[in-house]
Amino acid sequence: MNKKALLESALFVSDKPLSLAKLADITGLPQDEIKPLLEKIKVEHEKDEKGMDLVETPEGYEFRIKPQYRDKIVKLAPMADLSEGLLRTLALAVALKPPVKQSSIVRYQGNKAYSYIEQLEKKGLIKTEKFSRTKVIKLTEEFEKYFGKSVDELKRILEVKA
Amino acid sequence: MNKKALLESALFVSDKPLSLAKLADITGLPQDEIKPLLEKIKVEHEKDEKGMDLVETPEGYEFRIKPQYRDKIVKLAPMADLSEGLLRTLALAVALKPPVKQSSIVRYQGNKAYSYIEQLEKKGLIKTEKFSRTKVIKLTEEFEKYFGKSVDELKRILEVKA
Amino acid sequence: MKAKQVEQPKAEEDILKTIIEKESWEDVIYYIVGLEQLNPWDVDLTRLTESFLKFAQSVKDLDFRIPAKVVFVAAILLRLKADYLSIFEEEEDDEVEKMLKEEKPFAELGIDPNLVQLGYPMRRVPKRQVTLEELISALRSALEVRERKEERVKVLRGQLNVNLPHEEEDMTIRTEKMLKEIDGLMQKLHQDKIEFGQIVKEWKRDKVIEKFIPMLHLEHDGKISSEQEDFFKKILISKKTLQSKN
Repeated sequence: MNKKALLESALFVSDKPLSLAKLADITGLPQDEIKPLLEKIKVEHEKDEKGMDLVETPEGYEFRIKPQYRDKIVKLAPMADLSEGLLRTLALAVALKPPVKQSSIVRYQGNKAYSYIEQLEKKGLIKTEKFSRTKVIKLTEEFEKYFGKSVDELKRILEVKA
Repeated sequence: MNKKALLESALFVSDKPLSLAKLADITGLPQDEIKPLLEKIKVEHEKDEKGMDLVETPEGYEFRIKPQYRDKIVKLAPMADLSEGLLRTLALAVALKPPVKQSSIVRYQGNKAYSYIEQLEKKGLIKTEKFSRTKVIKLTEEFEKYFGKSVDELKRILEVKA
Repeated sequence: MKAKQVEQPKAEEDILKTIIEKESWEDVIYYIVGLEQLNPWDVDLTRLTESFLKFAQSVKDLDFRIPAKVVFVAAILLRLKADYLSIFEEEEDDEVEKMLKEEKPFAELGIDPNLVQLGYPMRRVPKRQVTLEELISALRSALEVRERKEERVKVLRGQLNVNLPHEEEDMTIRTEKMLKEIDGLMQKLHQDKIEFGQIVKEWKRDKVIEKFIPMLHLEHDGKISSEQEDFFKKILISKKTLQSKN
């Protein structure tokens, strides 16, 4: 049994990100043995000829389709990893030009926005900071990696298209 | 855009095998260009350190977990927690042609069936509706997705043959 | 359905082979029915199961969809048998009664419970990441929702014929403004308590509301405290403490 292959198969089959602890639980390997193997898988997938990336998010590790291929394969997989509500929050955060006050997003989305913001923060796509009485939302590097574009580029695209 | 990577991302994201024709349709590449690329992906995945195999089935190509890793990662599969009792209830619901009266299933499974039906409903595989004094069980879209067959298809087969 | 007994040695093995070879299990049922001398009723489910288990043990690489197909085939055959049973329901009432009390009606009907246990298909639920196009369309929807909301407010305002002041202005801004006004007035009057009426420009419903709501917010935020001796009496506002605010 090849340990790296075992990790890869677990990441392939799971529909959720897998934490180090979970991976250790499934594979029976110690976490400090898993980490370098994941690093190896990650580096291998960075090659141009690979279609997925191994990404580490606050929720754990997961394979993600590289951004440049998503448009083409969209029809094959109806399940997206972000719900419409979460996506709207994200889009608003970009469009309103980050850093954005939490209250500005709530103005558009209503009270549901609080929970969306929390979820997005858990996923590592945004981070929030407290400024006196209000929370300010910033986009993360993870966000840029997710869309394969810088926040500035995205802003420009949203301005033109929306 | 790397053609091999595009194929790989399509195969990764699809929950069904993909035929050459389908792959050609998605990628816009001619089939005779796709074939050698698939062959390359296949050979690469045969290495011990890879967790999946690229398999050609009559329906098309798909990534599959290598057999030696399946036992370990079975826990990650959705619905892996379906017990034997639950599966029997499901099988009965299919066999007795949905919509099925709850009482018909109880006839076969005894009183445990009530709890099974409740659990299956919670998992979204069936739904129940009240009709006067009895509950009627229907199969859901989730069921269809899980078993890859539409309820209508199932019914048609049962009608023709029964 | 006629229950014609035809000797069909190894029929179950043939069926199993078909299950494995044919991609869809419907084909298997068609195949069974199509077997010239084989009535589906005659398929021995126990034997089919045994063949399957034997097969499962012998192969190294088991396609997870095969057990799923076996369950369906068995379920359909069970359905056929159940129909057959119901034809004789009246005569076999005792039989059915007995069956109801049985722990394992499946076994009673000739289905090995192990078959069912084998039957869970392990399917991935692959999730993909969203595309830029989806992000853009989400923004459009968010903006549309906002526009519709504004439209509704406009209509409502028209209906109520009340000119709700500064509805769109951020409450944060309104409370900050109000706090400044309170501070200013206190300094001007050299008082540490002022009357609510003193900061309302004009004693009209909308003007009162314009100040009353931010006052409640300030009170809730602990910036001020307000007191009123009795209903409809004067409301007195004081700064809560000499806070280290700002």
